[in-house]
Order: sequence, then C-alpha cells, then structure tokens
Amino acid sequence: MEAPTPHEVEVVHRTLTDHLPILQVIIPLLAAPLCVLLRERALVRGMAIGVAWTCLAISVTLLQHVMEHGVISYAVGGWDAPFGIEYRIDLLNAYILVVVSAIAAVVFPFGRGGEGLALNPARVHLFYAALLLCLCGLLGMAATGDAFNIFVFLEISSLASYSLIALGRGRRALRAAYSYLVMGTIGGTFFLIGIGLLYQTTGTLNIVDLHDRLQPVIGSRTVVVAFAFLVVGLGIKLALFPLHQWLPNAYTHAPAKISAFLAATATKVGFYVLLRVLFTIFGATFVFTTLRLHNLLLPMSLAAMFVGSLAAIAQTDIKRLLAYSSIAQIGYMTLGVSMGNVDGLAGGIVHLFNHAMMKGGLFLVVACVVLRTGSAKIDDMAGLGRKMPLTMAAFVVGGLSLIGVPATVGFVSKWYLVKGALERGWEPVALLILLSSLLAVIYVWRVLEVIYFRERPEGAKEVGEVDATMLIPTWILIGAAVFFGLRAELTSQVALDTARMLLGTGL
Amino acid sequence: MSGLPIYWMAIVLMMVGLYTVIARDNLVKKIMGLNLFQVAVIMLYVSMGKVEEGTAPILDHGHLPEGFQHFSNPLPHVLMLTAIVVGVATTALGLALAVRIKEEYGTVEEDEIVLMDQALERGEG
Amino acid sequence: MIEQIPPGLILIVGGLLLPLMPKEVRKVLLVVLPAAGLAHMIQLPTDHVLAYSVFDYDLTMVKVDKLSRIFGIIFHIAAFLTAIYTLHEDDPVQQVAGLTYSGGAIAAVFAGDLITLFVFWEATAITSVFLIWASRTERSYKTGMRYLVMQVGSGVLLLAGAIVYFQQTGSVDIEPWTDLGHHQMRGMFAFDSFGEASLAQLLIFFAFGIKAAFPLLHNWLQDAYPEATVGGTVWLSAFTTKLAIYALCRMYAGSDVLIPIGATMTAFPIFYAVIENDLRKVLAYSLNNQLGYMVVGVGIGTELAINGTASHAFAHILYKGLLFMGMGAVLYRAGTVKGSELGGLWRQMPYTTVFTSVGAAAISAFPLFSGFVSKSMILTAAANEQHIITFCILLFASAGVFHHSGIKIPYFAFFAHDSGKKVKEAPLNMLIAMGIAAALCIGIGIWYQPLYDLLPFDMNALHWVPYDTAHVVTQLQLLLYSAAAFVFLQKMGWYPPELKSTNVDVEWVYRKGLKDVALATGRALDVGYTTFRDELFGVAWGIVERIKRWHSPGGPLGEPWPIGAAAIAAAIMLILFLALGWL
Amino acid sequence: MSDHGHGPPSVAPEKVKVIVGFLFFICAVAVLGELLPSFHPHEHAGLEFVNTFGFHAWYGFLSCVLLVLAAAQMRKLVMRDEDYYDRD
Repeated sequence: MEAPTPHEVEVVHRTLTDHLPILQVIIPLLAAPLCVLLRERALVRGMAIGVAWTCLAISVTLLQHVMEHGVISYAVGGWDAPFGIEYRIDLLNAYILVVVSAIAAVVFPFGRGGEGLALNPARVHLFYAALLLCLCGLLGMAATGDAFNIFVFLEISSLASYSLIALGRGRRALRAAYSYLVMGTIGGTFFLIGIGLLYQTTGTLNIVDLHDRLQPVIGSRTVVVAFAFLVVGLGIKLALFPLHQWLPNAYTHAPAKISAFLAATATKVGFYVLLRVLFTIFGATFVFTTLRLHNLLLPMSLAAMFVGSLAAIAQTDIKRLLAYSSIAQIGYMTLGVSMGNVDGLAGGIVHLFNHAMMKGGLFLVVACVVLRTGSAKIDDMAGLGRKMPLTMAAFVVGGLSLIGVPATVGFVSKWYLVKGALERGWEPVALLILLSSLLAVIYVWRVLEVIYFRERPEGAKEVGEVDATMLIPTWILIGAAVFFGLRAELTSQVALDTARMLLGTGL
Repeated sequence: MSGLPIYWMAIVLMMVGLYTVIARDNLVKKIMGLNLFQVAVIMLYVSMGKVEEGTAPILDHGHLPEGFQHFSNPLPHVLMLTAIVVGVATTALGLALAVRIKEEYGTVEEDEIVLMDQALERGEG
Repeated sequence: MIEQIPPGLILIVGGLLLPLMPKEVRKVLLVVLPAAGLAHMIQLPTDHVLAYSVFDYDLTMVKVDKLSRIFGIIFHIAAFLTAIYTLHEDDPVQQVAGLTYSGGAIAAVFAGDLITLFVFWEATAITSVFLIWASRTERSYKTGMRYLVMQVGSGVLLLAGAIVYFQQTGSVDIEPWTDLGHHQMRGMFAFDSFGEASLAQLLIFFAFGIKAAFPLLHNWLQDAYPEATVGGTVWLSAFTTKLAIYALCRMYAGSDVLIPIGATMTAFPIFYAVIENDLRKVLAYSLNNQLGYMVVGVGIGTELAINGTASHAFAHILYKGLLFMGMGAVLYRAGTVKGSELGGLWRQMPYTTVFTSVGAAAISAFPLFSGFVSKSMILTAAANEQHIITFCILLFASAGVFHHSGIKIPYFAFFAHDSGKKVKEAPLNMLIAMGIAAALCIGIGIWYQPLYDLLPFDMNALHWVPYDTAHVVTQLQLLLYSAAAFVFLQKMGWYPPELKSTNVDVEWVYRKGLKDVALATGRALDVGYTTFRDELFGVAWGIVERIKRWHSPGGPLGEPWPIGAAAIAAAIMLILFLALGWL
Repeated sequence: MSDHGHGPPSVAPEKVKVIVGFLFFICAVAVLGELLPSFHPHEHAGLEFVNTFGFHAWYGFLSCVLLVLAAAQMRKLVMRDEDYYDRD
C-alpha cells in the first residue's frame, strides 16, 4: 500500500455538514424504496413530508453558506473533478435547490393524501415513492456539476413524473402521460446527444472543465451541433413554445397536487439547466455574439407569451387555463434570457422563483376546488366566492400576481424584464410585455367574474370551505407571493447577483 | 462523404427511429421507434470510446499489453450502461401505459384515441 | 402602528374584501368602514408624513395638512352618507366600486407626490366606472366607456406631466404653497397665462381640468352622472370633481387663467340646466356651475378665496349629494326623473320633498343654509381683488342657480301639475341619509364655526363675518327677485316647457360631428375606396376571428398536438437552432 | 300658471295665489331692508355700482328673465330628439 495522499486524509476527516450537497439528493433517493417497504400509508406520508422538510433545511443551509463563503465543491466518492463527479453549489443552484425543496415542503403535506388519485388506496405508498424519486431527480439536476449526471437525474425525475401524471383520474391522464413520455424521452435523448458531442470534442463531462476546454474549439461545427441538440432537448423539458405540446394535457389531467408540484418545479429546473448550458458551458459571448441566440429565442419567447395567454383566455377548464398561462410565463423567463443583459436575465431568474410560488399556489387552489366540486370546469366555479371565501381569495391574490399588479411578485419580475428590454433598446418588446399582461387581466378576470359575480346555479352540489391541511399550504405559497412582492429586494438581489455571475460581469 | 461510416449508421438509425415516432399511430410502434432512436445514441457513444490501435484498458502487471501504445476509452461504455437502464425503464413504462390505454380506450391507435377524446370534450362542452 | 395605515386604505381593502362576506355583514361593513376610516384619519396629526420607497425612488404616501384634512373629512362623511343611502340595494358590484372609489379619492387627497397621486387618480377612474355600468343597460355601457376614456386620459396626462416634471427637476414631490405676502398664495405649478406655462404645467393642468370639468372638457360629467344607478350618481357626485378641485387648489392656487375659466363654468351650464328635461342632468349641469365658483376661488388664490373654496367644496358635497339623493329617491320610486313626466309628488313623498327643498335652499345660498356661509367668501374675495366682470358673472350665476336648482328641481318634481303617478315614500335608509345631509346643510348654515375651524387659514385673522346685514339683505334681494322672475315668466307663459329632448353640447363634436364627417367623407369618396375600407375591415375582423378560432380548444394553438406533430415541431426547431450556427 | 303639464295643478290655485302674494310681500321687505340702520354695504374699488339702492333686486330679476329667454332661444339651436345620438 502506498502512503495515503493528503487528499485522502481530507476525506477521512469530513463531517456530516460537508456532505450536505449529496445528502439532499441521497435522502429522497433512499426514502423512495423505503416507502415501498413500509407500505403503511400514514407512515409513508409522514416520511415523505419529513424528507421534504429535511431537504429544505439542507438547501437553506447551503444557500447561507454559499452567500457567506462562496462556491461549494463536493467530490462524490472522493474522486476529484474533473475525473470524478463533482457536486458544485454556487449562488444559482443554491437558489434553485431552495425553490424546489420549499415547494416540495409546502405541497407534500397538502390534503390528507390519496385524494384525486386513480389508485387503490392500499397502494398509495407507491405514489409517495414516485413523488420522492421525482424530488430526488429535480434536486440532483440542480446540485450536480457533471453534465452526464444531469441527464441521469433528468430521466429519474421525468420517469417519476410520467407515472405520477398517469395516476390522475380519467383515461385522458394516461394519454397525457404517454405523450409526455415520448416527448420527454426525445428531449432527454437530444440532451444526451448534445453531451456526447461535447464529450467527443473535449473529453470531459465536468461543466466548469467543459467551459475551459471548449474555448479553443468554440466555433467548430461539432460544438454548434451539440449546442442545438442541448437547447432543443431542454426546450422540450421546459415547455418552450412550440415544444410545449406535452404540457397542457399533462397538467390538466394529472392529480391536482401533482400539477401544483410539477408546475412549480419541473419546468423551473429545466430552465435552470438551460441557464447552465448557455452561460456556464458555452458562455455568454459565444451564445449572444457568435450564435446570436436572441434572434431565435426572442421570437419564440414572444410567441409563447401571446399564444399561451390567448389560449388561456379561450379555455373552459381552469387547470388547462393555468397550464397555458404557464407557457406564457415560461415565455417571460426565456425572454429575460434572450435579452442577454443583467436586468433581463435577473428578471427571468426572479420570475422563475415568483412563478413557482404563484402557479404552485394557484394549482393548489384548483386542487381545493376539484376536491369540493369534483369539476375543473370554469363554469362550475360559479358563486364559489361565497362558498369558499378563503380559497377563492387566494385565487384572487394569485391572479393579481399573474397579471403583475404592484405589491405582488409578478410586478417585480415584469419590472426587471421591462427595464432589461429598455436597456437593450427593445422598446417594442417592453410594450409587448405590458400588452401580454393585459391578456392576463382578461383570463384572470374571466375566472373572477364567474367566481364572484355569477350565482351558484340552482341544484348545484352544496360545497363548503376546505380544511386547514389544504388552506395552509395554499396560503403559504400565495402569502409568499405577496411577501416577496413587498420585500422585492430579498429575491431580486440574489437574482441580480446570479445574473452578474452568469454574464461574467461581477462576483 | 466525410466522417466515419459508423456515424452515418447512427444517424440513419436515429432518423428511422424518429420517423417511426412521427409517422406511426400505433402507440406500441411509437415505443419501438423511440427505442431505435435511443439505441442509435448508444451506438454513437460506444463508437467514441474506440481508439485506433487501442486495447482494452486493463493493465498487464502495471504495463501496457505487448504491442499496444494506447488504451481505448472505457468511460463511454460505462455511461451507456446507465443510458441503457434509462432506456429499459422508459420502454417498460411506455409499454405499461400502452397496456392501460388499451384497457381504457380499447385501442392503441393514437388517431382513434384523439377522436374519442375530442368527442368526449364536445359532449361536455 | 396605526399611523402607518394611509387614510383611504381601510375603505379600499375593506371594499375589496366585501364580496367574500355574507349579505348582512356586507351591509354593516358598508356603513362601518367609512366611519372607521374617518376615526382613523381624524387622529392623524396635521404634520403627519408617511414615506415609502419603490425600487430606488422615495415617495410620500401620506402628507397631512389642513387642506388635505378638510377634504379627507368631507370625503369620509360623503362615503358614510352614501353608504346609508344605498343600504336597501344588495349589489356587490356597486358596494365594492363605491367603497374603493371613495377610498381611492381619499388616498389621492393625502398623496405627497405626483406618482402616488397618479396611482389613486387612476384608481378613482377605474373604480367609479363600475357605478355607471352597474345600471346594466346598453346605454350605460356606452356612456361608461366614454367616461372611462376621459378619466383614464386625464390620468395619462397627469403621468406624462409628472414624468416631464421629474426630468426637469429630479423630484415628483408636491410642494406647499409659496406665500407671496398680502394673504396671497401661489401653488407650485401656478401660471398666469398659457404663454408662460411649461409643458409639465400644461399637461397636469389639463389632467386636472378634465376631472374638474373645465368648459369644453366638461361633457363627460353631464353624460355620465344621469346614466349611473340611483346610488351610483350620489357616489359619483361627491368625489371625482372635488378631488380635481383639491388638486388644483394645492398646485395651481393663484393662477390667473383659472378666473375666466371658472367664471365661464359658473355661467354657461345654467343655460343648459334651464332647458334640460332629465332632472339628474339638470343637477349635473348645476354641479358644473358650482365647480366654477371653486375654480374662481382657486384662481384668486388669496387666503380668503382658498378658505372659500375649501368650505364651498365641503358644503357643496353635502347639498349636491342631498339633491342627487332626492332625485334618486324619485327615480327609484317613480321610475323616471324626466321633468315632463313628473309633478305633484309632494303628497306621496313629503319627506323627500322637504329634504330636497333643504338641499335646494342650500345650493341657492339662502341665509341660514350652508351655501351662504361658504359661497359668499368666494364672491367677496373676487370683489376684494377687483375682478369686476367676474364678480358680476358670479352674481348672475348665483341668481341662475337658485332659478334652476332651487326652484326648477323641486317645482317640476314635487309640485307643478299632478303627473298622476302613485308612488310610495322613499325607503327608510334613504330618508335617514337625506335627513342627516339636510341637518348638516342647515347646521353648517347656522353653526358655521366648526367648519371655519377646519379651514386652511385662520378665519379670525381674516375678519370674516358671514352674517352681517348687508350680506343677508343683498343675498335675499337677489334670490327673492329671481323667484319673482320665475313667477313672472310662468304668468307670461314665456317659461320654456319641459320637453322630451336631447340638448346637444360639446359632446356633439365627438358623438355626432365626427361621425357625420366620417360618413360624409365615406360617401363622397368613390366606391373603390369604400370597398377597400370594407375589405380592410373584413380582413381585420377575419384576423381577430382567426386568432379566436386558433386559440380556442380544438384550434391548432388552443389544444396540444398529437405526438407526431409535436415531434415534427421538435425536429424543425432543431434545424432552426442548427441554422443559427451557419448564419 | 302656464299651460305646461298634463294633470291638474298639484297645489290649489287659491293657495298658489296666497304663496305668490307672500313672495311679493317679502320681495318688498327685502328692498326696504337696505334702510336698516345696521346696513353697511361693503366698499370695493370699481364695484361702487353694486351698492346703489336695490341693485341686487333688479339684477337678480333681470338675470333670471334674460337667462330663461336666452335659454329658450338656445333651444332652437341645440334641441334634438331624445334618441338623437342613438340613431345612425
């Protein structure tokens, strides 16, 4: 045996705290098979909630650590980067980890479990196993610094979400899950091709290392092809117009709680990976100066904003309305990216966080409605303002935030987007942002009109307010949407710092 | 024609797979197409690992085996083990969904399923 | 803590929460919220300031001084009375609109900078239009749209002015008056002739001018108020225009241009009031005329004139509200307020008759009624500053006001010839609201000192006594001989009868003139052009239709595509992204 | 009074006569009020004519007569059918 190297000595002396980056991925991963073994519904549910809160605690600790001491690099199994897999937590992923685990911590306890699932109650533990795997995948994507590892976690979370969506009531959930599976697999495979081509060119999979080694060959055809495959593959995952076709049906027919969870996290993590690919792997100069990505991303984003909003106006199903609105909101995020300046990018990043809160909250409201009335048709919500005042008030606040009314988070994101557009000299784009907000007024107002100004039809099912297990998670998310709207500096400062870091103009 | 023939093979296989996904209405055939598509990528990766004149990356008493100057790269093979697992899982889940769809709709032809869903929606609206 | 709540917020937030409440709670809140708001506002000290910052800009949410205080108080009282007046109806739309509208107006009064003012300025516009739409008729819908265009337009001008001003000075704060000596005040934006005004001054001037219903900008008022609901008109009559008077007073005090503008406003609407048949529209014209006095007062800008303006606004909100309440009660019971269809209601609605007559006496400024103790200040201020022509016009208008508001309204509604209508007395809550308003009209006329104590400048220092023999005698002469003239004209048969009609006003320009011109142009041009225009219209309409169809469920963008199509989309996007590298 | 209206007068003609008589009486009193010892007209430069005897009385009367006659003439100019704007 050779004498231990200094490196190995360091591994021996690591404490539990040092393992936090991997722990929050490992814990849900191990908890999932444990669910299958335990089987007992209450136990499994409690464990899932416990795992979610543990992950939240870990991610908050990590974020604090990153804000104070800078980037954390963790070598899995003691194999140092670039040869081993590196978990690399900087400001951006720390932020995403907090968003994802916070949403999980709020959404998992929602309801008593098992409602709205097309599943034998004796098998609910499998649902939680899938849910934990999905969480594991999302956190893993955000935490890892290895491109191939991202693919693996991407597939873990995707496979879990296909099965979760298929658990929705009604056979259309099956078709939605199937479509998502096919499209998601194409997206994932595109991503894999992109990584393969990059590996072929550079011989590394570590994201930071990739960036350095790509610079000498950045203009080569292989790199450009890899870029196209990566962006389109991720575009499918984050439902960028016109690659969004899987999303409306998936969100509409999935169990309501799953819609809330996925809408608030899955596309957000996809967006995060897009940021990583664009800015950390390829670098802003290549993306915006050489390729001029904005020429394509800007029209796609604008189309997403308008098609999503217009389609939302025309829907008769509230879940589908929210799903189309999500497509529009994703358009805002990529619009921020396409601006390629600090304000725009910060607007996109802060909107990621804001949209997670408001859309998560709104889908939870819908989950309450579906549970009480058994229908997600907008017309069936007539007169609910009186019957479910607290739930519907949450919808009002969430809707206002979607529009971007001042004092809500929606306003903060739009502020930075408009600022970014003006800075870039894209006055018409700033105008279009405001115009699409007007469309949001229409689709939110349509629902509010039904809720408050239409009488509950004679003979309609008698309904009442939902219980605290649903109201509290809903109002936590909606309340956060107002809290962070009033204290905008809390989120926007992180977003601005992150944007500066990604664009390489600071930090 | 430039590039190695193996790349062209991978591309052709990929296109066949994607074409099947696009053109076939049968959900099981779509899964098969998806499989072809994934296999093409696996072949692309595996071919990357081959180094001309390279041998298996196993040390022979701490030295390269006689007559070899290089090792082949083992990493792509390792990566593809994971990708194959992902592919198997996807196929299994996809087929399971196809079975459930067959149970619920009585068919696995997508065009028929779309028509049934639209009729249902019109009935409700 | 309680100081951190801006005035008006209680009404706005409370109003927005109303739809969540059951019917009975809504009714209680409707009355309690204005009372609570008043109690909260009263205890704020007069130099209270509440600043906040939005992004990097420091703004002032609340700035209390004597001027904002008196407007705040009367706005709360008006909201309280109107709330009582509308209790018999259960229309959440009106209740929400009424409370948020009044709350917005109150918050605007206390705004310490132009941006905050703009926010609440627009808030009053958007909330108040629902009081018109609440009539739920085709006609009220169109009227509401016209109203909204004018009101929002005013807000846009205000914002534009604020931005220009900010670029010039780097500040959006609303500055206090400059004291020029000789009891003369000057607002931050005051100017004496249009030639010397800067762009910011002009933009904001016209923003205020629209809401204050300056001549030629006035027509939205007469257009909208008669179309609102019974209660809606009472809400409307109190806030929008008085908010504009307040804003003018704060920023344009001492602007000479306001004096002829105000004098015109007092005179010309009364001609329309004489021949108008819809009695609520008569009141709208007379409201316009009353605003004229206040505008003149602002324009004069002496301490006495400003006190006169503030006290006249205070008294005016009460008696004008009372008159609209009276006509609202008639409309509610008789189903019409057309002079030609009314008459002789005093037997069936005795209380309403008495209360409306009190309002009529107050607006006519009879001694012992509220109008007398406030209006005479403005006239005296005009005389003091030797605005001779203005003074004569104001005097003429005073006689005219009595003639159409003081005599015509009660006469044609309650007396004259029996219309044969069988109606009931107004509901109790209406009577209570009218009773309180009437009591206040008389109370202020007799015990005016509490009102004078609220005014921005110390009345004792101004040596002002409302009741001296000369004031009382001359005012009585003016009014009584106007009444005699009414009798004389009726006897001679010269009095224009009440006729069903529409009297065209400035609105003709945009409601008829422009339309006719467009039509005539269309006809004059050749068929090819018409065809082209129709084609264009058809194409535009077709595009709208297509957008609708495409995005609806079942349309290509309103419903997810089958897997094959989605995969093709992915392939095409791949090609497009690949193309980026080659272009 | 005038021939306007549809039904019978809502106040009996005798009562109207009394009311009108009372009005004329207080009109006279109001003018005589200027003779009161406590009557001290306010002096304003340029507005001396306002303080001539009975000025407010005749000014009020004349204002109203002119106002109504002018308005009646104006009617010829501005009056339209009730549904004027609703027609095309």
